[in-house]
Parts: sequence; C-alpha cells; structure tokens
Amino acid sequence: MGQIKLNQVSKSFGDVQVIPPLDLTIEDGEFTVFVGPSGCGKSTLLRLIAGLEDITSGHIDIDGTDATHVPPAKRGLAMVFQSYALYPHMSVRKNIAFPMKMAGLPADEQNRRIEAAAKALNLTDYLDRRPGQLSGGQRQRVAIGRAIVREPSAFLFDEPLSNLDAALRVGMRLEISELHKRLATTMIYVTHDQVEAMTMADKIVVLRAGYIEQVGTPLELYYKPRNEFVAGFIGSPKMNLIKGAEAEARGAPTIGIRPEHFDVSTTEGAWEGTIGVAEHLGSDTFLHIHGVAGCDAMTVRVDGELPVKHGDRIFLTPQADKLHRFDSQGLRVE
Amino acid sequence: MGQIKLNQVSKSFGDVQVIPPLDLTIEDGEFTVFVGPSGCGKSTLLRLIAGLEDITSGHIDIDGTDATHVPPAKRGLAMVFQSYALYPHMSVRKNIAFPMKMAGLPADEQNRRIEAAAKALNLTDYLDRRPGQLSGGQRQRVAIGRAIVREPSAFLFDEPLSNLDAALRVGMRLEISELHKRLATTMIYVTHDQVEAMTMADKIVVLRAGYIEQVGTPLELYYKPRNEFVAGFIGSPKMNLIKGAEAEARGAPTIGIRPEHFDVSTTEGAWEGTIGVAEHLGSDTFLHIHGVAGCDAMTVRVDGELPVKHGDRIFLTPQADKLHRFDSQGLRVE
Amino acid sequence: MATQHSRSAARLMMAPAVVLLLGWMLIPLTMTLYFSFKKYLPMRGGDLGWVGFDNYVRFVTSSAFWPSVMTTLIIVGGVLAITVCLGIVLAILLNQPMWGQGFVRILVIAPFFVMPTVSALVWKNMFMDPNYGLFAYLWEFFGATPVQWMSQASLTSITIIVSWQWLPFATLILLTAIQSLDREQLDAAEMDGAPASKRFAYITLPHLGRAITVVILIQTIFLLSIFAEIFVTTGGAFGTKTLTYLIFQRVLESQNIGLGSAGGVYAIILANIVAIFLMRIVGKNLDA
Amino acid sequence: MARAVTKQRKIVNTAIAWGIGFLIFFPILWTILTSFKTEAQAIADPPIFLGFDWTLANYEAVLERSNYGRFLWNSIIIAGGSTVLGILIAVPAAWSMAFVPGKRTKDILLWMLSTKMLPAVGVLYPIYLLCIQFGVLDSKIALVIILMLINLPIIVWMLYTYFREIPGEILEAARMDGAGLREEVLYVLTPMAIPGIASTLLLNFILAWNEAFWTLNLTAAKAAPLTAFIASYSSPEGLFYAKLSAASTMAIAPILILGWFSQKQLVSGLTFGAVK
Amino acid sequence: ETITIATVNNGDMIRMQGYTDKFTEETGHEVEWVTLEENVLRQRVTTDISTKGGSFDIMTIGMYETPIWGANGWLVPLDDLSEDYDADDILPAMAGGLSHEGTLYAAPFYGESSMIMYRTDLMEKAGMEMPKDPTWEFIREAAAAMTDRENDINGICLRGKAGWGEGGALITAMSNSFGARWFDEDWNAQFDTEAWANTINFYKDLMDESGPAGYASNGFNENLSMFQQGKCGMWIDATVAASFVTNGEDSTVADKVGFALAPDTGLGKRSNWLWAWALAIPAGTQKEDAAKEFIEWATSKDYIELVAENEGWANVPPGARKSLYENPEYQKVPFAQMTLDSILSADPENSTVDPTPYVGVQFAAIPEFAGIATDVSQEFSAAYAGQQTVEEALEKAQALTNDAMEAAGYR
Ligand SMILES: Nc1ncnc2c1ncn2[C@@H]1O[C@H](COP(=O)(O)OP(=O)(O)OP(=O)(O)O)[C@@H](O)[C@H]1O
Ligand SMILES: Nc1ncnc2c1ncn2[C@@H]1O[C@H](COP(=O)(O)OP(=O)(O)OP(=O)(O)O)[C@@H](O)[C@H]1O
Ligand SMILES: [Mg+2]
Ligand SMILES: [Mg+2]
Repeated sequence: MGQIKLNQVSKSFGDVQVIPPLDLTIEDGEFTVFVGPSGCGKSTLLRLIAGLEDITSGHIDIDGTDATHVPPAKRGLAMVFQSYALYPHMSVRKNIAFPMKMAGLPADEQNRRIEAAAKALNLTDYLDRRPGQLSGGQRQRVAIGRAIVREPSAFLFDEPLSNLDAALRVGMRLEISELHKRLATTMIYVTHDQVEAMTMADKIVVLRAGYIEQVGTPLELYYKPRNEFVAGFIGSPKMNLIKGAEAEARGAPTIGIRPEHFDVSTTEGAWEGTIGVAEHLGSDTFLHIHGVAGCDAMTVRVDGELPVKHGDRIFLTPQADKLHRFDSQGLRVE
Repeated sequence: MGQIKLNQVSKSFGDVQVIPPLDLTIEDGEFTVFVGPSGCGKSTLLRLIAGLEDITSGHIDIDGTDATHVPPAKRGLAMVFQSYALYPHMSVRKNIAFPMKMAGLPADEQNRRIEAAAKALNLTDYLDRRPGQLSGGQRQRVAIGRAIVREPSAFLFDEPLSNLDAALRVGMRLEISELHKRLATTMIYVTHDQVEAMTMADKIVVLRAGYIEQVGTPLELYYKPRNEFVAGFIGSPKMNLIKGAEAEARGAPTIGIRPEHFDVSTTEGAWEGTIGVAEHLGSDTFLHIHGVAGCDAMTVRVDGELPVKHGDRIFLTPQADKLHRFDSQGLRVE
Repeated sequence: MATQHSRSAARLMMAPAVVLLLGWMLIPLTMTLYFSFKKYLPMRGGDLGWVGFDNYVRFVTSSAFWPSVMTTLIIVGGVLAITVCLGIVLAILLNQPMWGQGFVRILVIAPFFVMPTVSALVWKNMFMDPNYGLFAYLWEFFGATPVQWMSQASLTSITIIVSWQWLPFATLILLTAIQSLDREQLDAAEMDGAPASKRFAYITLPHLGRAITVVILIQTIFLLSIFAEIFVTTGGAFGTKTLTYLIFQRVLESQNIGLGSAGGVYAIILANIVAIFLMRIVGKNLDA
Repeated sequence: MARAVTKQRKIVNTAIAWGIGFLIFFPILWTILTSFKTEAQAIADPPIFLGFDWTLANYEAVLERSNYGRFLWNSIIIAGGSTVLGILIAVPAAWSMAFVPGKRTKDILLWMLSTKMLPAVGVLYPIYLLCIQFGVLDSKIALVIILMLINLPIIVWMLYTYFREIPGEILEAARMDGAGLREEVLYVLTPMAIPGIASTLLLNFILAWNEAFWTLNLTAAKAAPLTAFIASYSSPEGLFYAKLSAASTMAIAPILILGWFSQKQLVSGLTFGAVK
Repeated sequence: ETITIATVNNGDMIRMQGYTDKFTEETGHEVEWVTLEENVLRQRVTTDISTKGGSFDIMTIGMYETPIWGANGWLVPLDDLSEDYDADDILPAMAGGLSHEGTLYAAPFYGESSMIMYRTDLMEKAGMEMPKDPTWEFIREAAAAMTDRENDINGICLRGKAGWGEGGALITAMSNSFGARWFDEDWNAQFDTEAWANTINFYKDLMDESGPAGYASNGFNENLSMFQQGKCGMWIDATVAASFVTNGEDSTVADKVGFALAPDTGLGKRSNWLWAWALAIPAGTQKEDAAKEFIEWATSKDYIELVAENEGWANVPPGARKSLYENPEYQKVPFAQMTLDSILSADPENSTVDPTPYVGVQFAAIPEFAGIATDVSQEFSAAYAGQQTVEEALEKAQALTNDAMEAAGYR
C-alpha cells in the first residue's frame, strides 16, 4: 500500500510560485526518482508530500484518501534527509527506536524491529554508538533504519547520498536498490545526480523550475528524451548537441548524439577534430575534441583503451540510428 | 624547473608513525597523483612537501637543493586546498594579488599577472566579487589563480575537487588537465577518487597506510596492478576477486577480473549467477550478480543496454587474456 | 599546522597574556596569603605580627561563615535556575515567527547594559520599596498587603534583581543555539510522530545542553562575586550576606585585613571548587 | 520554517513577545519616565505613567551638581582602553590556542578563566597598596590595566572560540603565499575575525563600563567614571527618585544606546563556543 | 592649587559645592569634589587613609572616625586655625567629639543631635499634648493614639534599617535611655542584660503596634519621605531633618510640625545622639595649607552668613557654632532652640547610665565598632522583620561582639 496522487498541487513561498499546479501519480511499490537541477523544487515537492510544508492549492491523496490536511506523522510516510537528521545526543539504538517510542510501541516489539533493521543494514555492532562516532555511510544507514522500523507505506529520500564520497555512494545506492527489491514499498527519491536516477528508478520525474519536463522509465528518457533539457540531463557524459549545417543536413535545426554513439577512427570519418584532453581509464577512453563544426567541445567515449593523446587529429562518425533530432523550440522530432 | 625528491622521509604525530621512511622522486613537469583510501597519509605527504609540517626524519630536495628546513613560502611551491582557503574578506582580485603583495611585486606587474590569470581562468568578470558571492567552481578557479600568479616551480593540490558536484567535477578536472598541458609545470595532486587519478595523472602513486604500494602510469596500474590492493583501488567498478576452485583452475590462489572483461550471455558461459540489481544507464548496463562460486557479489559491466532484470539467471565467461593472478600474499603473479 | 617554527611562535604570542594573568593572580594572591597569616589591623597600628592559622580558624568558626556560604550558593543557584529556565522560554518565544522581532530583542537585551549599581537602586527604590515601590501599588491595587521585599523576602529580591540583569545574556546565547538547530532534525522528529512538546524535550533541549553549560559557567563566574546588588539593597542584612560580602565587612567595615584575607582565601577555594566542577563539564563540552 | 504559520498564530506570538519584552524593559522605561517627573510625581500614589508634567529640572539639577562630561569621558577611556588593550594582548594568545593547540591549551584556557574567580574584595588591600607604590592611584591607566586583566580571560576565550571557527587551511594558504606571522595575523586572521572581534569588543566594553568595584575604589576625582557618578546619588537625604532616575538614565544611556546600535554584532557573536 | 575633597552626598554638602566658585574666587585654589553616598564614602576614605593612599586633601568624616584617626596620627591637627576663624565658637560638645586628647582634628561643618518631630494636628486630634521632654511610655501611648491605618498614618516612624549609622544609631541612643550599654568596663559585651532586652522589645512592640510596614528596612531617607507626606505621627531622628520637614517645597506638613526632646525612661539619660560631619586633613597631603584655607572657609561664620543670605536662615548648616544660636535671626527658626537643647543634652563622655570604657553616644569610638555594630544591627533588623526572635538576635549579637573583641585583643 502506498499510492500517492498529487492533484493540481502548487506551492508558493510568499509571492514566489515555486511549484506551479502539477499532477502526478506514484504507484504503489514504485521507485520514483525526482531529478532536476538545483533549486528546481525537488525538495519542496517531497516536503509537500511529507506534509512538512502546507500546499498552497490542490490536494494530495495517499492510498485513495485525501491527506492534504493530515499532519506529517499521520501520513504513514517515512523520510530520510540529506543531512541524515540523526539525533546527535541519542545512541543509534535510541535513534532508531525514536519513532516507535513516539508511537508507543511495546518495548519488545521495538527491540525486535531494531534488531531486524540493524541486521539488515549491518549496524548491529554500532547500536550503542552516537551518530558522531559513525562514518557517513553508517549514518546514512541509521537514517534508513529509523525510517524502516516505522514500516511506512512509502519512503521519501531527499538526496540521501549527496554527502557521501564516490565509492560509498555507489555502495549505498546498491543497498537502497536492494532494500526496495526486498521491501517492495513505494519509494520517492530526490537527487540531482542523473546516474542515481538512471540506476535506481522505476520511474523518473524530471523537473525544471517546478514544471515536470518528462516522466518515464530510465531507458525511455535515455532513448527518447522529450526535449533538449531532458536529453542534456540524462546520460553521462552529456549528450553532444550540434547545430548548423551538419544538423540541417541530418534533418533538424539541432541534432543530439551521445558520446558513446560514435565510430572513432584516426584516419577517416564524417567529422574531423583535434583531441583536447584524452582521459584513459583503461576500461574506457574519454576524448574531448575541439574543432568539430557546430559543436565547440565534443565528448566522445570509446570502450577500452584507445592510444591517442592531446593534440592528435581524430575522425568521428555518428551512428545514424542513435541520432536525436530537436526542433527550434528544443522539442524532440521523431 | 620543479623536481622534487623525497629521501627516506618519515613523519610521526607523537608516537604514531603516519609516514614510514619513504623515497619518491617527482620529475620536473610531471603530473603526479597521490591516491589512496582516506587516512592513508596523502595529505600529510603533500604538507610535508609544502613545508606545512616538519618532517620527522629524512630530507626533501627541491630542484636539487635541500629544502628540508626551508619555510613554506620560500620553497617556490603553490598549494590549492580542498576548502579552497580563499580569504573571504578580500575580493577575488585581492585574493589573487595576495601572494604577490607578500612578495612585494610592483603593482603593474601584479595587475598584469592578475589579468592574465583571470583571463585564462574565465574570472575576468568576477574580479571584484568576494569569494562568498561565487559558485564552487568559480572559487576553485580563484584558488588556482592565486597559485598560478606566483609562477611556482610546482603546484600542490589537495583534493581540490571533492567539494564540487559531479558535473562540475568533470569540468574542473578537464580545466586542470588543460592547465597542466599549457604550463607544463610540475603538479602534485592528491585525491581518493581513482577516476581523477586515472584521467589526470602522468604518474600515479598509490598509498596505503603511509606506504607506497605502486608507482606508475595510469595504464600500468590498470593493466598490471602490483597487488590486490592496487587492483581493487584502480578501476571502477572495482575488479572482481575470485578465490577457490575456479581460481585454482586458472593457476593462482586468487584471480581478478575487471567488470568490463566478461562475455555475458543469458544462455551459456563459464559461470552462472543470479542478477541482484541491474543498473540500466543506457550507455552501459551494470549487473550485480550473486551466486557465482568463489565470489559473493560479482560486478559486470556490459556496453549499451542489456535487457535483463533482477532475478534473471545469467552466464559469464571471463576473458582469459584479461585475467589477473595473485598469490596468497596478494602479490601479482605473471 | 604544527611546524617547530609555528610552535615556538605560538609560545611567544601566548606569553604576554599568560604572564600578565599569572602576575594578576600571583601577586595579589601572595599578598593576600601573607596578610592572612598576620594580625593586621590598620586602625590599630597595622602589622601586629604573625598569628599562624588564627585568622582561618576565626573566619570559619564565626557564626556568619556557613550561612554566608549557603547564601552565596542559594543566590547563584537561584539566579542560574531562573535565567536558564526563563532564558529557554524566551529564546523559544523569540525564535517564533512574529513581527518586530528585532525590536523585541532590543527590549530584552536592555537590562544587560545597565550597571549593577543602577539596577539595584532602581529595583530597590522604585519597585520593591514597601511604601513607594510600584510593586506596593500593584499589590494594594489587588487588595493584597505589599510585600516588604528587602526585609522579608530579601534573598528573593536580590535573586530577582540579579536574574533580571543576567536574563538577556542567557536568552541571547540560548537563542543563538536554538537558531543553530538543524531544521531537518525537527522535521525528522515531526515525521517520526513527536508532537511539539516531545520535540522540545527530545530534540531542542538536548541540543541546548552545550549552550546551557556555557551559560552556567560564565554566569557562575560573575555571580560568585556579585557585590553591588547587595551593598546597595540590604547591606548584607536579612540573611543576604554572601561570602564576598562577609569578606568585604571584615576588610572594610571591621578593618581587619588579616581576617578578611583569610576569608578571601576561602572564597578563592570555594570559587575554584565550583569552577573545577563546572569546567570539567564545559571542558568536555569544548571538544565535543 | 516548516509549515506556513497562520496569521493568528503570528499575532499571538507577536503579542506575547512584545508583552514580555515590554515587561523586561519596563524597569528601564520607568526609570527614564521618572527622570522627567517632579519629585512629588515620582512617588505619587497611584503612580503616574505618562500624564505628568514633563520636566528637565532633574537633569539640570544633576548636571549642575556634577561634571557629567568628565565622568562620561573617564568611562569611555577606561572601558575603551581596557578593551582595546585586552584585545591586543588576547589576539596573539587566542591565535596560538586556536591554531597551534598543544596538550595544555585547554588547561591554560580554563586556568585563565579561573583567575576571574578571584574575589575582588579579598584583594582590594593588596591592589590598593600596589597602586600607591606605583603612584597610579586615581589614574585612568591603573583602571585600564586592572579592568583589562579582569576581562582578559573572557576576551581570550571569546576570541579563541571565533578563531577556532576559522579554517586553519586559510592561514596555511597565507603561509604558502609568503605571509609571515605578522602578515598572517594582520591581513588574514584579524579581518576574517572582525565580527567576532567586534562582538568581543562590545561585550567587554559593556563589562568594563559597568564594573563598579575597582572603578569606585581606585579613583577619586581625576579618574572617576560613571559608576562613581552614580554612587553620589544612591541615597542622599530624602528619596529623590526623580533625580536618582535622571542620574541613572545618564549613567546607562550611553552604553544602552551603544548596545542597541550594535546589538546585531553583539548577539551574533555572543556564543562563547556554545553554538557550533 | 587644586585640592581634592571627599564628601558625603547630603544636602548641606551639595549646597557647599555650589559655593565652591566663591572660595576659588577668594583664594585662587581650585576644588575637585568626590561626592559619594555615605557608606561608599566611609569605605573609600578609610581605605585611603589606612594605606596612606593620599587620594584626598580633605575628607568628610564624622565624630566616630575623628578621635580614632587623630589618635593614630593620620590627621593634621587643627590647632593653629586663624584668629578670624574663632575656634572657640565651636559648640563644646562638637569640639569635644572631634578631638583627641584635647586637640581638634576635624572642623565641624554641621552638627546634629536627634529629637522628636511630631505632627501637631494629629497630636491634637488624638487629644494629647506633647511635653517638652516626654518619656518612652508617653511616646508609645501617643503613637498608638495617632495611628490610623485606614488613612495610612503611622503613629511613629523610626529607623530600623541595618547599619551602624542607620538603625544602629537609633537603637544605641535609645538603649542609653533604657540603662543599657555596649560594653562593661572590661570590654565585655552587654547584650545579655535585661536593659538591652527591654530596649529591643520595647522598640519592636512599639513599631509593630504603631510603626509603618517594613520599618525594618527604613532608614533616614524613607522616614523623611513618609513624614513629609504626612504618613507619620512622630519621628525621632536627626535634628537636621527639622529643616526638611518644615520646608514647604518638599513637605506637605511643613506648618504642622512640633519638636520635643528625645524621650527617656527616667533613668537620667535621654535617647538622643550626637553627630557631626566634619572636615579633616589627612596627614601627608602636599596641600595642607590650601586644605586648611578651605576648611576655615567652609566652616566659618562667614559661610553661614553666605548661605543665610542666599537661601535663608533655615538652610544654614546647623549645630556647629555657638554664635549661630545667639544670632537673633536664627532664633526665629522654629527648631533652632530645640536643636541646641538636644545637642547640649548629649554627652559623649558620659552617655550611659552605667559607666563604660568608651566615648561616644550612639557608638563606641573604637576602631572595631563599625564592623561589630553593623553585624549587630543586622541581627536586630532581622528580628524587627520577624526573621528571628529578639532573644535570638541578642544572643547572636552578644556572641559576635565578644568574638570580635577577642579577635581584636580587648579581652
Ligand atoms: N522556505 C522557503 N522560503 C522561500 N523560498 C524557498 C523556501 N524553500 C525553498 N525555497 C525556494 O524554492 C525553490 C525550490 O527549492 P528546493 O529546495 O525545493 O530546491 P531543490 O530542487 O531541492 O534544490 P537542491 O537540489 O539544491 O536541493 C528554490 O528557488 C528555493 O530558493
Ligand atoms: N595533526 C595530526 N595529529 C595527529 N594525527 C594526524 C594529524 N594529521 C593527520 N593525522 C593522522 O595521520 C593519518 C593520515 O592523515 P592524512 O590527513 O594525511 O590522510 P589522507 O590520506 O589525507 O586522508 P583523507 O583522504 O581523508 O584526506 C591519519 O590517520 C590521521 O588521523
Ligand atoms: Mg533539495
Ligand atoms: Mg587529506
């Protein structure tokens, strides 16, 4: 159980409308990711759902009943905050127990759930520490533990991994994904990292300045971005956008081609350029190429090692079936 | 000019030896990256070179002369700090001018260098702002500008990008690489992000607990990691390590195989497993596979989209020529 | 940040402050110790020779000694209790959204700027005077017999006056502390089902712990030596004689420097017992 | 700011806060009001709040009787001098403690604080004798030094807590940039700590201004500050509430006004490391 | 030359400050005033003189300090004042109290005793008549009769405030009339005597019956205000108060005040004290001559006339000079005669019924007295306020006095 439905929900802070009226349905058990640039209203939207902010107009249904005026604690949702928001003066055990204590659960039930959560999250050895004595990843897990024990109908995550370093982020990402698989509870997850969005989501909601730009599965967004904004936002490195003659030649004012969709050669190809920086990762080679007509800096990704270096000339051929075409408004043209 | 040579340099904080005696030579013009897990002593080593900490024993030569007891300002090195360490009460211009002011350079020379640095770093429009009014990337550039104008014989960077978000990090990484190409000055760069190390370095120094595990070019480390530690540290996702019968069958107690070096099939292959989490990025698919003998969690990377999902059975065949073999001490066996 | 060079520079830069304070502590302290072993009566010829521990014995065995220690502790404790409790309430209040917050803050901070002498005079004469004080009118207005503040509720009166002076200090520090509370923690507690009262008890109050210790430490240092408030209001009568005041009487009213100095040494000991106790807590809090 | 606060709630908050603020401020307000009354109105029954004949007679009487300007000037010099001197001595010390902490740093800091616990009355005699010895009785310089010493621990502590918030990396950057110790403190540390230093200045100025024991006991005519000024009004023959109020108002007005104008700095800095 | 004068902040002294310019005009000497409240002043000048601080060239001190300090050689003897000054004109009681072994050490600026001030109208209303020399019994009866709680009129207002110069002065002077004394000839405290118990009990009963609320913290100022506002039927206090209560500007009862000698109990001693605020020169000052000039100026007949000229005879500093009371102009002042009579009836050398080893009416002129008496009066005030019984207060007083005397080496 955990279907969430926003009907014409809008939010203004004073005179500033941060979220224009918006409709969105999140299905039960779905992993939905809100993604978008900083300040686009992701957190606000999440907090509206949580009940931490009052909505200015519209209404929110949770599991089919109107929850617009239900206080946060009563909505059956659990939230994991960017700063973790652990209670610094309580031990890990007390942190996790807190929502249950507030709900007045019997002590043995509390302990049972704490043990279960700690086991699932690998926290058993740390139950008596204070948050200050934990590493970032451990804190993040405590925050999740605190959310899990409430057995909520949906989890809300606000950029839960943004304070972790790259390696940990990958690990925690997997843990959350696995948690979702195991619990099959609705999860709404806010991030501005498109990799997280792509790897975790069942459904991605791309936001810009409070507007929903596109809703779809990760691969839908990858293959069929509705506009240049989504195209640029999804995929890493970013899609190359080419304007001008080369684009017109391919039937649109702007064409887009992802870095991984080129055939690369040192001898011949459709376009010619000079390598600025060549990044050799072993598994891949990223080339940053200058001098291609219609595009100042073209990024190209080649699998494995390509022995080229700064200053070399290089030839590129875009794979025709992987081209994206956009009209002058930036909207996708099929 | 900027050759730096450490001879039996060691460092202890009180009774704790953080850096055991260590030799290292950094050649003039080289881009050297110190990489290693948190707390391994990267910053300490950099600070010893900078002169911000006294070395406990050994000596440091810079350009052939002993600099062990030379104060930091006199070593001719410039440092860029993780927190940028900009002077918040000075405008960008003043920040950049500060080292020249301290050196007593004439005003017109100062201005000339400031203009040049600002132009190179795209800061011209921001010269009169305070650091507080700049974005993270701009601040980073100011910090670099402040280092450049001193025309040092070497630059020291301590995790300069770790406070930036993913997209900016990629951009700044490129800028620093380009800067190095342009100035051809010695640079020593500390990071714990192996991608940065791989993409930027001429030479990588892998540290663990103060010891140098391996020194080499990025691709040397990728293709021939000297031990399991380096093998695990370099490359993303991490190399899979397999022990037991499957490893013995291939001639070593432990074998390593990078995620990108598998042939994957849904029907047949050397090893069989179940997909835990499948991450579909469009450009790649990452599979986290359980149940393979000798390895709890195997990570596999497939180019492009592979339409598999959680719970599917999958078959893997390691590419024989890409195998790494390690003995029981974890050292590489050829 | 610790090269040999910077460490020696640090020692050098710390020297003036340390040497000055050491002098400020040792010179008077030595002189006080010296006097405390003497029969020293300026009115009767000054130095009348060594008397060993006589002054110390006399000072503690005097009937005024223990009551004065009690009085000191009651005033300090009372003021601390009032300022911290009211300070928390006020800090929470001031942290609420309202109009004219800055203005209210100006009002609340004002007592802190008032000289102790002036505030004691104002309170004693214009508020607590049983005949002309505003309180007397107020009590009469409600048909009650005016309280004779300075005589019948003397300790309470002094505690009120001193609390009024120190309330702004406590409020301001606690307000700053409350404002530093991570908003997300309160949000999290709200999501976790804690009503406002429990959010206060479980989140806000523990968060204020550190600030409260600091308030207590700083105020105790100042409160242990309050003098003007007592001098002006009761002159030590009606059980308001603190240790400080008792010493004052011995030194200046009785002109018995030896005895007063012995008292001074006791006061230093008492202050340091309190201080060590407090600093243990704060010292721990300082690194945390 | 969680939910939008309802208007009613805000009105209630405002009313309560203004009410309490008014109550706390009332003694001062009442003193100021009384200073404009005649003596008879000052003790009138029932008390008169605003409907009295405003008069400046009390101020005239007070001004005629004593040289207010001199007391004020002495207060400014003594409080200002001791604070500035204290800061000059405390900045290097706080720098050392904050940026080159040793094993003893915390102990030294707490020891410094403990010197504040020396009961002044207990050492009045020794200090008085010392002042005579050095011929600085009734001189501003003696008070400047003594008040500086009294407040020094507080100044050091406050500065220490501010300095600790300044990332050491910035000072290291300055060092790398070729700044010596002097430049480091002068060009980098001090400007960065301006808000903290301002707040320290203010707080200690107030404390020094209000210090009443030493300023009263070590001065006669030349160096007497406002604390001595008020000591001549505390109980003359008869209850001259109005004149007392006028004198009180004059004694606290300068610092009150200063405090109000700078309360932002004062408040923002008043943490003593209690807030992180 | 510039001389620094420490002085108390009472009306006469403040008035003198106003005439400083005249002095400067006449002599060319500048004057710096340090005006302090009585308690602060005492603390300040005592510290200064006992450490030879030399902050002041002239100190305003009282009858208590002068003989002690004079004996210590801390004051410049005033035995060589000019002819014009006419030192013999000083009232003998005053000169005696301000001398040590016959040498004058401080010149009285004004002198006072204490007497009864009462409301003639209320006395009449109560149907009683105030004799010139009433007894305490009469006072108690009259007070009860005048008391009208409804109209906020208290039969009698007396000092109860702690402090040897406040309530301490009243109760000591009062105890003299009850036959009590502070010390016997061997310096033993006498608070265990019946005479003291009678004194305190009588005082407390009287005040509880007819005194104002909170009398335990009332001092001179509080009583003055109450009397001026018509809230007191009688008030026994300093003779100088007479000019304030009869001054129509401040007093609502100026024309309804009568005066009488302080009461007695028939044992031969009345309960009036003797005090003078006097100017003295600390030994060691560099400006002795200028200081003397000032003292001569300030305590001279001319100064009295100067004030009389400008402010009227009622406001001149009283109680110091015989000639003032011989002046026909001053004799017109209603309280002049009673003040003189009161002063004349106080004898510091012989103030108690039983013999004592000390000099002083409301104090004992020994250095320890101030400290002891402050403590003792605090115990008494606590008893007045009902915080302890009279017996307890006396017991404590007895103990602490003996204690202190022992510490000081008398016993
Ligand atoms: N309490 C508030 N009052 C006024 N404006 C606010 C408030 N909270 C957020 N905003 C504004 O609303 C917009 C959306 O903010 P929000 O925090 O939802 O962005 P976000 O998408 O979460 O950004 P980020 O990725 O940086 O967290 C921003 O422009 C922000 O300035
Ligand atoms: N001033 C110091 N006093 C004592 N120990 C220190 C000090 N500075 C660093 N250390 C210790 O030295 C070791 C190496 O620290 P260092 O900062 O060099 O690690 P690092 O590799 O830079 O780590 P990170 O990636 O987290 O920055 C750590 O164990 C650290 O605790
Ligand atoms: Mg956000
Ligand atoms: Mg580091």
